[in-house]
Amino acid sequence: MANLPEILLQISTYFVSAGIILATLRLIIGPSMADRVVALDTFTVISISLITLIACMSERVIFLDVGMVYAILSFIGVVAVARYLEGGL
Amino acid sequence: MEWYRILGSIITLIGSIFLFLGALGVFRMPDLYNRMQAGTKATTLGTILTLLGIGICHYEWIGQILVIIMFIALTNPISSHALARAAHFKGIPLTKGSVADKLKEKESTEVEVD
Amino acid sequence: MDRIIKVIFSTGILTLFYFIWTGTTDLYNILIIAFIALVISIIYNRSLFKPMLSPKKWIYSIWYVIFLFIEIIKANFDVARRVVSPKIPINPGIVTVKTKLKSAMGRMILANSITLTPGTLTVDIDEDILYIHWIDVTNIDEKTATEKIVANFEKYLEVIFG
Amino acid sequence: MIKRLIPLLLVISLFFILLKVATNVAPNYDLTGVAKTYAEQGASDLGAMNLVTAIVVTYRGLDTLGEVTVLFMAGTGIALLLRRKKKKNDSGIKNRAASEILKTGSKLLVPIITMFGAYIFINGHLSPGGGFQGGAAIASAVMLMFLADSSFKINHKVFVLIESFSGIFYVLIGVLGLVILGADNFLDNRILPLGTFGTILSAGTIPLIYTLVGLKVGTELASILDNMKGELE
Repeated sequence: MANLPEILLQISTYFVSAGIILATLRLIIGPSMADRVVALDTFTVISISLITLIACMSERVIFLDVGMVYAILSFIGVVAVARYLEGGL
Repeated sequence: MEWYRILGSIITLIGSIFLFLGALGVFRMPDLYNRMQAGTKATTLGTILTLLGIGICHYEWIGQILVIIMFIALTNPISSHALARAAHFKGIPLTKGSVADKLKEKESTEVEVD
Repeated sequence: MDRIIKVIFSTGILTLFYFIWTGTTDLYNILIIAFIALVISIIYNRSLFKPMLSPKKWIYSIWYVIFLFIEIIKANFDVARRVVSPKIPINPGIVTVKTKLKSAMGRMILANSITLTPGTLTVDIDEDILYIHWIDVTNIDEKTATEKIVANFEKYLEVIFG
Repeated sequence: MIKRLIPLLLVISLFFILLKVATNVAPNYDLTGVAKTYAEQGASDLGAMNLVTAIVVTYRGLDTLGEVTVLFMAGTGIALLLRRKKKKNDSGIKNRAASEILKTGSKLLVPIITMFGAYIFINGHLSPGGGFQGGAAIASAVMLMFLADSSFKINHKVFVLIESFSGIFYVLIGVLGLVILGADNFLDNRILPLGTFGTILSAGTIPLIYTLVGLKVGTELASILDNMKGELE
Protein backbone atom coordinates (compact mmCIF):
# COMPACT_ATOMS: atom_id res chain seq x y z
CA MET A 1 0.00 0.00 0.00
CA ALA A 2 2.89 2.30 0.57
CA ASN A 3 3.51 2.96 -3.10
CA LEU A 4 -0.14 3.32 -4.10
CA PRO A 5 0.37 6.91 -5.33
CA GLU A 6 3.18 5.77 -7.61
CA ILE A 7 1.01 3.04 -9.10
CA LEU A 8 -1.87 5.45 -9.67
CA LEU A 9 0.44 7.97 -11.34
CA GLN A 10 1.80 5.19 -13.52
CA ILE A 11 -1.73 4.28 -14.63
CA SER A 12 -2.43 7.95 -15.38
CA THR A 13 0.66 8.01 -17.58
CA TYR A 14 -0.75 5.10 -19.58
CA PHE A 15 -4.08 6.89 -20.05
CA VAL A 16 -2.36 10.09 -21.13
CA SER A 17 -0.13 8.19 -23.56
CA ALA A 18 -3.16 6.44 -25.06
CA GLY A 19 -4.80 9.84 -25.50
CA ILE A 20 -1.72 11.13 -27.30
CA ILE A 21 -1.81 8.16 -29.65
CA LEU A 22 -5.49 8.71 -30.47
CA ALA A 23 -4.80 12.37 -31.18
CA THR A 24 -1.90 11.36 -33.44
CA LEU A 25 -4.17 9.00 -35.38
CA ARG A 26 -6.61 11.86 -35.98
CA LEU A 27 -3.62 13.99 -36.98
CA ILE A 28 -2.81 11.47 -39.69
CA ILE A 29 -6.28 10.66 -41.03
CA GLY A 30 -7.91 14.07 -40.52
CA PRO A 31 -9.37 14.91 -43.93
CA SER A 32 -8.80 18.66 -43.89
CA MET A 33 -6.05 20.91 -42.63
CA ALA A 34 -8.25 22.28 -39.84
CA ASP A 35 -8.95 18.77 -38.57
CA ARG A 36 -5.24 18.17 -38.29
CA VAL A 37 -4.77 21.39 -36.36
CA VAL A 38 -7.52 20.41 -33.93
CA ALA A 39 -5.74 17.10 -33.41
CA LEU A 40 -2.44 18.92 -32.93
CA ASP A 41 -4.02 21.24 -30.38
CA THR A 42 -5.35 18.28 -28.41
CA PHE A 43 -1.98 16.58 -28.73
CA THR A 44 -0.06 19.53 -27.28
CA VAL A 45 -2.49 20.12 -24.43
CA ILE A 46 -2.29 16.48 -23.45
CA SER A 47 1.49 16.63 -23.71
CA ILE A 48 1.57 19.37 -21.08
CA SER A 49 -0.03 16.93 -18.66
CA LEU A 50 2.50 14.29 -19.65
CA ILE A 51 5.36 16.72 -19.02
CA THR A 52 3.94 17.51 -15.59
CA LEU A 53 3.51 13.82 -14.80
CA ILE A 54 7.13 13.23 -15.75
CA ALA A 55 8.13 16.17 -13.56
CA CYS A 56 6.27 14.56 -10.68
CA MET A 57 7.73 11.11 -11.21
CA SER A 58 11.32 12.26 -11.65
CA GLU A 59 10.94 14.86 -8.87
CA ARG A 60 12.38 17.69 -10.94
CA VAL A 61 10.65 21.03 -10.72
CA ILE A 62 12.35 22.39 -13.83
CA PHE A 63 9.99 20.45 -16.09
CA LEU A 64 7.20 22.77 -14.98
CA ASP A 65 8.99 25.65 -16.69
CA VAL A 66 9.16 23.52 -19.80
CA GLY A 67 5.43 22.84 -19.51
CA MET A 68 4.62 26.55 -19.28
CA VAL A 69 6.75 27.39 -22.32
CA TYR A 70 5.08 24.54 -24.18
CA ALA A 71 1.65 25.91 -23.26
CA ILE A 72 2.59 29.35 -24.59
CA LEU A 73 4.02 27.97 -27.81
CA SER A 74 1.08 25.66 -28.46
CA PHE A 75 -1.40 28.50 -27.98
CA ILE A 76 0.47 30.85 -30.29
CA GLY A 77 1.04 28.08 -32.82
CA VAL A 78 -2.64 27.18 -33.06
CA VAL A 79 -3.71 30.82 -33.27
CA ALA A 80 -1.12 31.42 -36.00
CA VAL A 81 -2.40 28.50 -38.07
CA ALA A 82 -5.98 29.62 -37.56
CA ARG A 83 -5.22 33.17 -38.68
CA TYR A 84 -3.31 31.81 -41.65
CA LEU A 85 -6.25 29.59 -42.64
CA GLU A 86 -8.73 32.46 -42.62
CA GLY A 87 -6.30 34.71 -44.46
CA GLY A 88 -5.79 37.19 -41.68
CA LEU A 89 -2.02 37.38 -41.61
CA MET B 1 0.39 7.19 5.59
CA GLU B 2 0.69 10.19 3.33
CA TRP B 3 -2.99 10.68 2.69
CA TYR B 4 -2.51 13.83 0.61
CA ARG B 5 -0.38 11.93 -1.89
CA ILE B 6 -3.11 9.35 -2.36
CA LEU B 7 -5.73 12.08 -2.78
CA GLY B 8 -3.54 13.88 -5.31
CA SER B 9 -2.83 10.79 -7.34
CA ILE B 10 -6.52 9.86 -7.45
CA ILE B 11 -7.35 13.34 -8.77
CA THR B 12 -4.58 12.96 -11.33
CA LEU B 13 -5.99 9.62 -12.42
CA ILE B 14 -9.46 11.11 -12.92
CA GLY B 15 -7.92 13.96 -14.92
CA SER B 16 -6.01 11.58 -17.13
CA ILE B 17 -9.18 9.60 -17.84
CA PHE B 18 -10.83 12.83 -19.00
CA LEU B 19 -7.82 13.58 -21.20
CA PHE B 20 -8.17 10.13 -22.74
CA LEU B 21 -11.90 10.67 -23.32
CA GLY B 22 -11.17 14.02 -24.95
CA ALA B 23 -8.74 12.41 -27.34
CA LEU B 24 -11.27 9.65 -28.00
CA GLY B 25 -13.83 12.34 -28.83
CA VAL B 26 -11.42 14.01 -31.22
CA PHE B 27 -10.92 10.64 -32.84
CA ARG B 28 -14.57 9.54 -33.05
CA MET B 29 -16.72 12.63 -33.65
CA PRO B 30 -18.07 13.09 -37.17
CA ASP B 31 -17.11 16.67 -38.03
CA LEU B 32 -14.65 19.35 -37.05
CA TYR B 33 -16.89 21.38 -34.76
CA ASN B 34 -18.05 18.40 -32.76
CA ARG B 35 -14.45 17.23 -32.45
CA MET B 36 -13.52 20.62 -31.17
CA GLN B 37 -16.29 20.47 -28.58
CA ALA B 38 -14.97 17.20 -27.21
CA GLY B 39 -11.36 18.26 -27.52
CA THR B 40 -11.64 21.61 -25.77
CA LYS B 41 -13.87 20.72 -22.85
CA ALA B 42 -12.37 17.40 -21.94
CA THR B 43 -8.75 18.44 -22.32
CA THR B 44 -9.28 21.61 -20.29
CA LEU B 45 -10.82 19.83 -17.32
CA GLY B 46 -8.41 16.91 -17.74
CA THR B 47 -5.38 19.20 -17.65
CA ILE B 48 -6.77 21.15 -14.68
CA LEU B 49 -7.38 17.98 -12.67
CA THR B 50 -4.11 16.32 -13.64
CA LEU B 51 -2.06 19.35 -12.71
CA LEU B 52 -4.06 19.95 -9.54
CA GLY B 53 -3.48 16.39 -8.43
CA ILE B 54 0.25 16.73 -8.95
CA GLY B 55 0.10 20.06 -7.12
CA ILE B 56 -1.44 18.27 -4.15
CA CYS B 57 1.18 15.50 -4.28
CA HIS B 58 4.02 18.04 -4.39
CA TYR B 59 2.49 20.86 -2.44
CA GLU B 60 5.69 22.96 -2.76
CA TRP B 61 5.00 23.29 -6.50
CA ILE B 62 1.44 24.57 -6.12
CA GLY B 63 2.26 28.16 -7.20
CA GLN B 64 3.66 27.16 -10.55
CA ILE B 65 0.90 24.61 -11.08
CA LEU B 66 -1.75 27.27 -10.43
CA VAL B 67 -0.20 29.63 -12.96
CA ILE B 68 -0.13 26.91 -15.62
CA ILE B 69 -3.77 26.00 -14.83
CA MET B 70 -4.82 29.65 -15.16
CA PHE B 71 -2.99 29.97 -18.45
CA ILE B 72 -4.49 26.79 -19.90
CA ALA B 73 -8.01 27.66 -18.75
CA LEU B 74 -7.70 31.06 -20.42
CA THR B 75 -5.94 30.12 -23.67
CA ASN B 76 -7.57 26.81 -24.57
CA PRO B 77 -11.04 28.24 -25.33
CA ILE B 78 -9.54 31.21 -27.15
CA SER B 79 -7.44 29.08 -29.47
CA SER B 80 -10.30 26.71 -30.28
CA HIS B 81 -12.60 29.68 -30.92
CA ALA B 82 -10.04 31.15 -33.33
CA LEU B 83 -9.71 27.81 -35.08
CA ALA B 84 -13.47 27.22 -35.35
CA ARG B 85 -13.96 30.71 -36.76
CA ALA B 86 -11.23 30.19 -39.35
CA ALA B 87 -12.56 26.77 -40.32
CA HIS B 88 -16.09 28.08 -40.79
CA PHE B 89 -14.85 30.99 -42.85
CA LYS B 90 -12.85 28.56 -44.95
CA GLY B 91 -16.07 26.70 -45.70
CA ILE B 92 -15.60 23.45 -43.85
CA PRO B 93 -19.14 22.07 -43.66
CA LEU B 94 -21.09 20.89 -40.66
CA THR B 95 -21.88 17.22 -40.50
CA LYS B 96 -24.96 15.78 -42.20
CA GLY B 97 -28.07 16.20 -40.12
CA SER B 98 -27.07 19.54 -38.68
CA VAL B 99 -30.09 21.59 -37.76
CA ALA B 100 -29.15 25.17 -38.49
CA ASP B 101 -26.25 27.31 -39.63
CA LYS B 102 -26.99 30.93 -38.91
CA LEU B 103 -23.38 32.00 -39.29
CA LYS B 104 -23.39 31.44 -43.02
CA GLU B 105 -25.80 34.30 -43.62
CA LYS B 106 -23.59 36.64 -41.68
CA GLU B 107 -20.38 35.62 -43.42
CA SER B 108 -21.86 36.04 -46.90
CA THR B 109 -22.62 39.65 -46.11
CA GLU B 110 -19.43 40.29 -44.19
CA VAL B 111 -17.50 43.33 -45.37
CA GLU B 112 -13.84 42.43 -45.33
CA VAL B 113 -11.74 45.00 -43.62
CA ASP B 114 -8.03 45.51 -43.64
CA MET C 1 -4.35 60.13 -13.96
CA ASP C 2 -6.44 57.29 -15.22
CA ARG C 3 -3.42 55.98 -17.06
CA ILE C 4 -1.19 56.14 -13.98
CA ILE C 5 -3.65 54.09 -11.94
CA LYS C 6 -3.83 51.56 -14.76
CA VAL C 7 -0.01 51.27 -14.96
CA ILE C 8 0.33 50.83 -11.21
CA PHE C 9 -2.38 48.21 -11.12
CA SER C 10 -0.88 46.35 -14.06
CA THR C 11 2.54 46.40 -12.37
CA GLY C 12 1.00 44.97 -9.23
CA ILE C 13 -0.73 42.16 -11.11
CA LEU C 14 2.42 41.20 -13.01
CA THR C 15 4.51 41.22 -9.82
CA LEU C 16 1.90 39.08 -8.10
CA PHE C 17 1.98 36.68 -11.02
CA TYR C 18 5.76 36.38 -10.69
CA PHE C 19 5.48 35.95 -6.95
CA ILE C 20 3.00 33.10 -7.32
CA TRP C 21 5.18 31.48 -9.95
CA THR C 22 8.45 31.52 -8.00
CA GLY C 23 7.22 31.77 -4.42
CA THR C 24 10.33 33.81 -3.64
CA THR C 25 10.79 35.72 -0.39
CA ASP C 26 13.92 37.56 -1.48
CA LEU C 27 13.35 41.31 -1.33
CA TYR C 28 15.86 42.17 -4.08
CA ASN C 29 14.19 39.68 -6.38
CA ILE C 30 10.78 41.27 -5.89
CA LEU C 31 12.16 44.79 -6.36
CA ILE C 32 13.91 43.88 -9.60
CA ILE C 33 10.79 42.18 -10.89
CA ALA C 34 8.58 45.09 -9.86
CA PHE C 35 10.84 47.36 -11.87
CA ILE C 36 10.61 45.10 -14.93
CA ALA C 37 6.83 44.85 -14.51
CA LEU C 38 6.68 48.65 -14.41
CA VAL C 39 8.66 48.89 -17.65
CA ILE C 40 6.39 46.32 -19.34
CA SER C 41 3.26 48.12 -18.15
CA ILE C 42 4.52 51.45 -19.43
CA ILE C 43 5.58 50.08 -22.81
CA TYR C 44 2.47 48.00 -23.35
CA ASN C 45 -0.24 50.61 -23.07
CA ARG C 46 -3.18 48.47 -24.17
CA SER C 47 -3.21 46.37 -21.04
CA LEU C 48 -6.67 45.52 -19.79
CA PHE C 49 -5.90 45.13 -16.12
CA LYS C 50 -8.28 47.42 -14.34
CA PRO C 51 -8.66 47.95 -10.63
CA MET C 52 -11.68 46.18 -9.22
CA LEU C 53 -12.41 47.83 -5.94
CA SER C 54 -15.92 47.03 -4.80
CA PRO C 55 -16.03 43.93 -2.57
CA LYS C 56 -19.33 42.88 -4.15
CA LYS C 57 -17.49 42.25 -7.42
CA TRP C 58 -14.90 40.13 -5.67
CA ILE C 59 -17.53 37.98 -4.01
CA TYR C 60 -19.34 37.55 -7.30
CA SER C 61 -16.06 36.63 -9.02
CA ILE C 62 -15.41 33.86 -6.52
CA TRP C 63 -18.97 32.57 -6.88
CA TYR C 64 -18.58 32.73 -10.63
CA VAL C 65 -15.42 30.61 -10.58
CA ILE C 66 -17.11 27.96 -8.44
CA PHE C 67 -20.22 28.00 -10.64
CA LEU C 68 -18.08 27.72 -13.76
CA PHE C 69 -16.12 24.80 -12.35
CA ILE C 70 -19.33 22.89 -11.61
CA GLU C 71 -20.56 23.64 -15.12
CA ILE C 72 -17.26 22.40 -16.60
CA ILE C 73 -17.56 19.12 -14.70
CA LYS C 74 -21.13 18.73 -15.97
CA ALA C 75 -19.88 19.47 -19.48
CA ASN C 76 -17.30 16.75 -19.22
CA PHE C 77 -19.74 14.07 -18.12
CA ASP C 78 -21.92 15.17 -21.01
CA VAL C 79 -19.03 14.84 -23.46
CA ALA C 80 -17.98 11.51 -21.96
CA ARG C 81 -21.50 10.16 -22.35
CA ARG C 82 -21.64 11.17 -25.99
CA VAL C 83 -18.17 9.91 -26.81
CA VAL C 84 -18.49 6.51 -25.23
CA SER C 85 -21.94 5.58 -26.53
CA PRO C 86 -21.59 3.48 -29.70
CA LYS C 87 -23.97 5.55 -31.85
CA ILE C 88 -22.86 9.09 -31.11
CA PRO C 89 -26.04 10.99 -30.12
CA ILE C 90 -25.71 14.48 -31.56
CA ASN C 91 -28.02 17.00 -33.15
CA PRO C 92 -25.70 19.88 -33.97
CA GLY C 93 -26.19 23.29 -35.46
CA ILE C 94 -25.07 26.90 -35.22
CA VAL C 95 -27.45 29.28 -33.44
CA THR C 96 -27.27 32.95 -32.46
CA VAL C 97 -27.61 34.42 -29.01
CA LYS C 98 -27.61 38.01 -27.81
CA THR C 99 -25.59 39.30 -24.88
CA LYS C 100 -26.24 42.35 -22.75
CA LEU C 101 -22.61 42.78 -21.73
CA LYS C 102 -20.83 45.91 -22.89
CA SER C 103 -17.19 45.54 -21.83
CA ALA C 104 -14.73 43.66 -24.04
CA MET C 105 -13.33 41.73 -21.12
CA GLY C 106 -16.78 40.60 -20.03
CA ARG C 107 -17.60 39.38 -23.51
CA MET C 108 -14.36 37.44 -23.72
CA ILE C 109 -14.98 35.73 -20.39
CA LEU C 110 -18.56 34.98 -21.49
CA ALA C 111 -17.39 33.45 -24.77
CA ASN C 112 -14.76 31.36 -22.99
CA SER C 113 -17.29 30.18 -20.43
CA ILE C 114 -19.70 29.19 -23.19
CA THR C 115 -16.93 27.22 -24.88
CA LEU C 116 -16.17 25.35 -21.68
CA THR C 117 -19.73 24.45 -20.70
CA PRO C 118 -22.02 21.63 -21.85
CA GLY C 119 -22.43 21.22 -25.56
CA THR C 120 -21.69 24.73 -26.73
CA LEU C 121 -18.77 26.32 -28.59
CA THR C 122 -18.41 29.98 -29.54
CA VAL C 123 -17.65 30.14 -33.25
CA ASP C 124 -17.90 33.85 -33.96
CA ILE C 125 -18.79 37.12 -32.32
CA ASP C 126 -20.21 40.26 -33.85
CA GLU C 127 -20.79 43.12 -31.43
CA ASP C 128 -23.50 41.73 -29.16
CA ILE C 129 -24.42 38.63 -31.18
CA LEU C 130 -22.60 35.40 -30.50
CA TYR C 131 -22.67 32.53 -33.00
CA ILE C 132 -22.66 29.29 -31.10
CA HIS C 133 -22.19 25.74 -32.26
CA TRP C 134 -24.62 23.71 -30.17
CA ILE C 135 -24.14 19.98 -30.05
CA ASP C 136 -27.77 19.25 -29.17
CA VAL C 137 -30.01 21.94 -30.63
CA THR C 138 -33.40 22.00 -28.98
CA ASN C 139 -34.64 25.30 -30.35
CA ILE C 140 -33.16 27.55 -33.01
CA ASP C 141 -35.06 30.61 -31.82
CA GLU C 142 -32.72 33.35 -30.62
CA LYS C 143 -34.63 34.21 -27.45
CA THR C 144 -34.92 30.65 -26.21
CA ALA C 145 -31.28 29.92 -27.00
CA THR C 146 -30.20 33.04 -25.13
CA GLU C 147 -32.28 31.98 -22.16
CA LYS C 148 -30.73 28.52 -22.18
CA ILE C 149 -27.08 29.32 -22.90
CA VAL C 150 -26.02 32.73 -21.65
CA ALA C 151 -28.54 33.82 -19.03
CA ASN C 152 -26.86 31.86 -16.23
CA PHE C 153 -23.49 33.46 -16.83
CA GLU C 154 -24.76 36.95 -17.44
CA LYS C 155 -26.27 37.10 -13.97
CA TYR C 156 -22.76 37.07 -12.53
CA LEU C 157 -20.83 38.80 -15.31
CA GLU C 158 -23.15 41.82 -15.38
CA VAL C 159 -22.22 42.54 -11.79
CA ILE C 160 -18.50 41.81 -12.19
CA PHE C 161 -17.92 43.81 -15.36
CA GLY C 162 -20.90 46.10 -15.13
CA MET D 1 -0.70 1.89 -49.57
CA ILE D 2 2.82 3.01 -48.74
CA LYS D 3 1.47 6.44 -47.99
CA ARG D 4 -0.67 4.89 -45.26
CA LEU D 5 2.05 2.56 -44.04
CA ILE D 6 4.62 5.18 -43.13
CA PRO D 7 2.35 7.13 -40.74
CA LEU D 8 1.31 3.83 -39.19
CA LEU D 9 4.95 2.97 -38.56
CA LEU D 10 5.42 6.42 -37.08
CA VAL D 11 2.53 5.88 -34.70
CA ILE D 12 3.89 2.51 -33.65
CA SER D 13 7.33 3.95 -32.98
CA LEU D 14 5.72 6.82 -31.07
CA PHE D 15 3.91 4.23 -28.99
CA PHE D 16 7.17 2.54 -28.07
CA ILE D 17 8.84 5.85 -27.22
CA LEU D 18 5.93 6.78 -24.98
CA LEU D 19 6.01 3.34 -23.39
CA LYS D 20 9.68 3.83 -22.57
CA VAL D 21 8.96 7.24 -21.11
CA ALA D 22 6.05 5.91 -19.11
CA THR D 23 7.85 2.88 -17.70
CA ASN D 24 11.24 4.17 -16.68
CA VAL D 25 11.89 7.77 -15.89
CA ALA D 26 15.27 7.86 -14.18
CA PRO D 27 17.88 10.61 -14.26
CA ASN D 28 21.37 9.86 -15.56
CA TYR D 29 23.97 10.26 -12.86
CA ASP D 30 27.26 9.33 -14.53
CA LEU D 31 29.50 12.05 -15.92
CA THR D 32 32.83 11.81 -17.70
CA GLY D 33 35.64 14.02 -18.96
CA VAL D 34 35.22 17.75 -19.21
CA ALA D 35 31.61 17.52 -18.03
CA LYS D 36 32.88 16.16 -14.73
CA THR D 37 35.26 19.11 -14.27
CA TYR D 38 32.53 21.61 -15.08
CA ALA D 39 30.08 19.88 -12.78
CA GLU D 40 32.50 19.69 -9.89
CA GLN D 41 34.06 23.12 -10.09
CA GLY D 42 31.45 25.24 -11.85
CA ALA D 43 29.22 25.93 -8.89
CA SER D 44 31.99 26.96 -6.51
CA ASP D 45 33.94 28.86 -9.18
CA LEU D 46 31.14 30.90 -10.68
CA GLY D 47 28.34 30.80 -8.13
CA ALA D 48 25.64 29.90 -10.62
CA MET D 49 23.01 27.38 -9.66
CA ASN D 50 22.23 26.46 -13.26
CA LEU D 51 25.46 25.01 -14.54
CA VAL D 52 24.48 25.14 -18.20
CA THR D 53 24.18 28.89 -17.92
CA ALA D 54 27.58 29.13 -16.27
CA ILE D 55 29.13 27.16 -19.10
CA VAL D 56 27.31 29.09 -21.83
CA VAL D 57 28.10 32.54 -20.48
CA THR D 58 31.56 32.15 -18.94
CA TYR D 59 33.49 29.07 -19.99
CA ARG D 60 32.04 29.36 -23.47
CA GLY D 61 31.15 33.05 -23.36
CA LEU D 62 32.92 33.88 -26.59
CA ASP D 63 30.79 31.31 -28.43
CA THR D 64 27.64 32.93 -27.10
CA LEU D 65 28.83 36.29 -28.40
CA GLY D 66 29.35 34.58 -31.75
CA GLU D 67 25.87 33.09 -31.66
CA VAL D 68 24.27 36.43 -30.96
CA THR D 69 26.22 37.85 -33.87
CA VAL D 70 25.06 35.02 -36.13
CA LEU D 71 21.47 35.75 -35.18
CA PHE D 72 22.03 39.42 -35.91
CA MET D 73 23.46 38.53 -39.32
CA ALA D 74 20.50 36.26 -40.01
CA GLY D 75 18.12 39.05 -39.10
CA THR D 76 19.95 41.51 -41.31
CA GLY D 77 20.01 39.01 -44.16
CA ILE D 78 16.28 38.40 -43.90
CA ALA D 79 15.62 42.12 -43.84
CA LEU D 80 17.85 42.54 -46.91
CA LEU D 81 16.15 39.74 -48.84
CA LEU D 82 12.58 40.55 -47.92
CA ARG D 83 12.66 44.34 -47.94
CA ARG D 84 11.62 44.76 -51.49
CA LYS D 85 9.39 47.39 -52.86
CA LYS D 86 5.96 47.00 -51.32
CA LYS D 87 3.80 45.39 -53.94
CA LYS D 88 0.46 46.98 -54.59
CA ASN D 89 -2.28 44.87 -53.16
CA ASP D 90 -4.25 44.48 -56.38
CA SER D 91 -5.28 40.85 -56.10
CA GLY D 92 -8.45 41.86 -54.29
CA ILE D 93 -7.60 39.73 -51.26
CA LYS D 94 -7.90 41.65 -48.06
CA ASN D 95 -7.00 40.65 -44.58
CA ARG D 96 -9.76 39.36 -42.40
CA ALA D 97 -9.77 41.09 -39.03
CA ALA D 98 -9.25 38.98 -35.94
CA SER D 99 -12.25 38.32 -33.77
CA GLU D 100 -12.98 40.48 -30.78
CA ILE D 101 -12.30 37.63 -28.39
CA LEU D 102 -8.80 37.06 -29.73
CA LYS D 103 -8.05 40.78 -29.54
CA THR D 104 -9.20 41.02 -25.93
CA GLY D 105 -7.41 37.81 -25.03
CA SER D 106 -4.17 38.98 -26.55
CA LYS D 107 -4.35 42.25 -24.63
CA LEU D 108 -4.58 40.19 -21.49
CA LEU D 109 -1.95 37.63 -22.40
CA VAL D 110 0.80 39.73 -23.97
CA PRO D 111 1.98 41.31 -20.68
CA ILE D 112 1.91 37.91 -18.97
CA ILE D 113 3.95 36.22 -21.70
CA THR D 114 6.42 39.13 -21.73
CA MET D 115 6.72 38.81 -17.97
CA PHE D 116 7.40 35.12 -18.33
CA GLY D 117 10.12 35.86 -20.88
CA ALA D 118 11.65 38.32 -18.41
CA TYR D 119 11.47 35.65 -15.71
CA ILE D 120 13.30 33.21 -17.97
CA PHE D 121 16.26 35.47 -18.57
CA ILE D 122 16.42 37.07 -15.14
CA ASN D 123 16.53 33.65 -13.49
CA GLY D 124 18.86 32.21 -16.12
CA HIS D 125 21.47 31.35 -13.50
CA LEU D 126 18.96 29.66 -11.16
CA SER D 127 16.53 27.78 -13.38
CA PRO D 128 16.55 26.37 -16.89
CA GLY D 129 16.53 28.94 -19.60
CA GLY D 130 18.49 32.06 -20.25
CA GLY D 131 18.87 34.85 -22.71
CA PHE D 132 18.00 33.02 -25.89
CA GLN D 133 14.95 31.30 -24.49
CA GLY D 134 13.68 34.45 -22.79
CA GLY D 135 14.21 36.41 -25.97
CA ALA D 136 12.21 33.84 -27.89
CA ALA D 137 9.36 34.09 -25.37
CA ILE D 138 9.32 37.88 -25.73
CA ALA D 139 9.31 37.54 -29.52
CA SER D 140 6.34 35.18 -29.24
CA ALA D 141 4.49 37.88 -27.30
CA VAL D 142 5.20 40.25 -30.18
CA MET D 143 3.94 37.60 -32.57
CA LEU D 144 0.69 37.36 -30.62
CA MET D 145 0.28 41.10 -31.12
CA PHE D 146 0.76 40.62 -34.86
CA LEU D 147 -1.80 37.83 -34.90
CA ALA D 148 -4.43 39.76 -33.00
CA ASP D 149 -4.10 43.02 -34.87
CA SER D 150 -3.19 42.87 -38.55
CA SER D 151 -2.40 46.58 -38.68
CA PHE D 152 0.06 46.41 -35.79
CA LYS D 153 3.53 47.83 -36.54
CA ILE D 154 6.60 47.70 -34.37
CA ASN D 155 8.60 50.80 -33.67
CA HIS D 156 11.78 50.17 -35.62
CA LYS D 157 13.85 53.00 -34.17
CA VAL D 158 13.36 51.84 -30.59
CA PHE D 159 14.05 48.24 -31.53
CA VAL D 160 17.29 49.06 -33.33
CA LEU D 161 18.34 51.21 -30.38
CA ILE D 162 17.72 48.46 -27.83
CA GLU D 163 19.44 45.88 -29.99
CA SER D 164 22.58 47.93 -30.60
CA PHE D 165 22.94 49.06 -27.01
CA SER D 166 22.54 45.58 -25.58
CA GLY D 167 25.18 44.30 -28.00
CA ILE D 168 27.60 47.08 -27.10
CA PHE D 169 27.12 46.56 -23.37
CA TYR D 170 27.65 42.84 -23.75
CA VAL D 171 31.07 43.41 -25.35
CA LEU D 172 31.87 46.12 -22.78
CA ILE D 173 31.24 43.71 -19.91
CA GLY D 174 33.54 41.24 -21.63
CA VAL D 175 36.28 43.84 -22.00
CA LEU D 176 35.84 44.91 -18.37
CA GLY D 177 36.90 41.39 -17.43
CA LEU D 178 40.13 41.92 -19.37
CA VAL D 179 40.75 45.28 -17.71
CA ILE D 180 39.97 44.33 -14.11
CA LEU D 181 41.11 40.73 -13.84
CA GLY D 182 43.93 40.71 -16.41
CA ALA D 183 44.53 38.84 -19.64
CA ASP D 184 42.55 35.76 -20.72
CA ASN D 185 39.65 36.78 -18.58
CA PHE D 186 37.34 37.93 -21.37
CA LEU D 187 33.74 37.71 -20.20
CA ASP D 188 34.72 36.57 -16.71
CA ASN D 189 31.70 36.87 -14.45
CA ARG D 190 33.71 37.61 -11.31
CA ILE D 191 34.06 41.35 -11.90
CA LEU D 192 30.96 41.65 -9.73
CA PRO D 193 30.73 39.90 -6.35
CA LEU D 194 29.40 36.37 -6.58
CA GLY D 195 26.80 36.92 -3.86
CA THR D 196 24.86 34.27 -1.99
CA PHE D 197 24.51 31.03 -3.88
CA GLY D 198 20.96 30.54 -5.11
CA THR D 199 19.66 34.11 -4.85
CA ILE D 200 18.90 36.42 -7.73
CA LEU D 201 21.87 38.72 -7.14
CA SER D 202 24.48 36.00 -7.46
CA ALA D 203 26.83 34.57 -10.05
CA GLY D 204 28.48 37.92 -10.82
CA THR D 205 27.59 39.29 -14.22
CA ILE D 206 25.62 36.31 -15.48
CA PRO D 207 22.15 37.82 -14.84
CA LEU D 208 23.28 41.09 -16.39
CA ILE D 209 24.66 39.42 -19.50
CA TYR D 210 21.56 37.29 -19.85
CA THR D 211 19.31 40.32 -19.63
CA LEU D 212 21.28 41.91 -22.44
CA VAL D 213 21.25 38.73 -24.53
CA GLY D 214 17.52 38.37 -23.89
CA LEU D 215 16.77 41.91 -25.04
CA LYS D 216 18.96 41.49 -28.09
CA VAL D 217 17.50 38.15 -29.13
CA GLY D 218 13.95 39.33 -28.45
CA THR D 219 14.28 42.45 -30.56
CA GLU D 220 16.10 40.60 -33.34
CA LEU D 221 13.46 37.86 -33.59
CA ALA D 222 10.67 40.46 -33.46
CA SER D 223 12.31 42.34 -36.35
CA ILE D 224 12.54 39.10 -38.34
CA LEU D 225 8.82 38.50 -37.72
CA ASP D 226 8.05 42.03 -38.81
CA ASN D 227 10.01 41.59 -42.02
CA MET D 228 8.26 38.34 -42.82
CA LYS D 229 4.89 39.91 -42.19
CA GLY D 230 5.82 42.79 -44.48
CA GLU D 231 6.52 40.24 -47.17
CA LEU D 232 3.15 38.53 -46.71
CA GLU D 233 1.16 41.69 -47.23
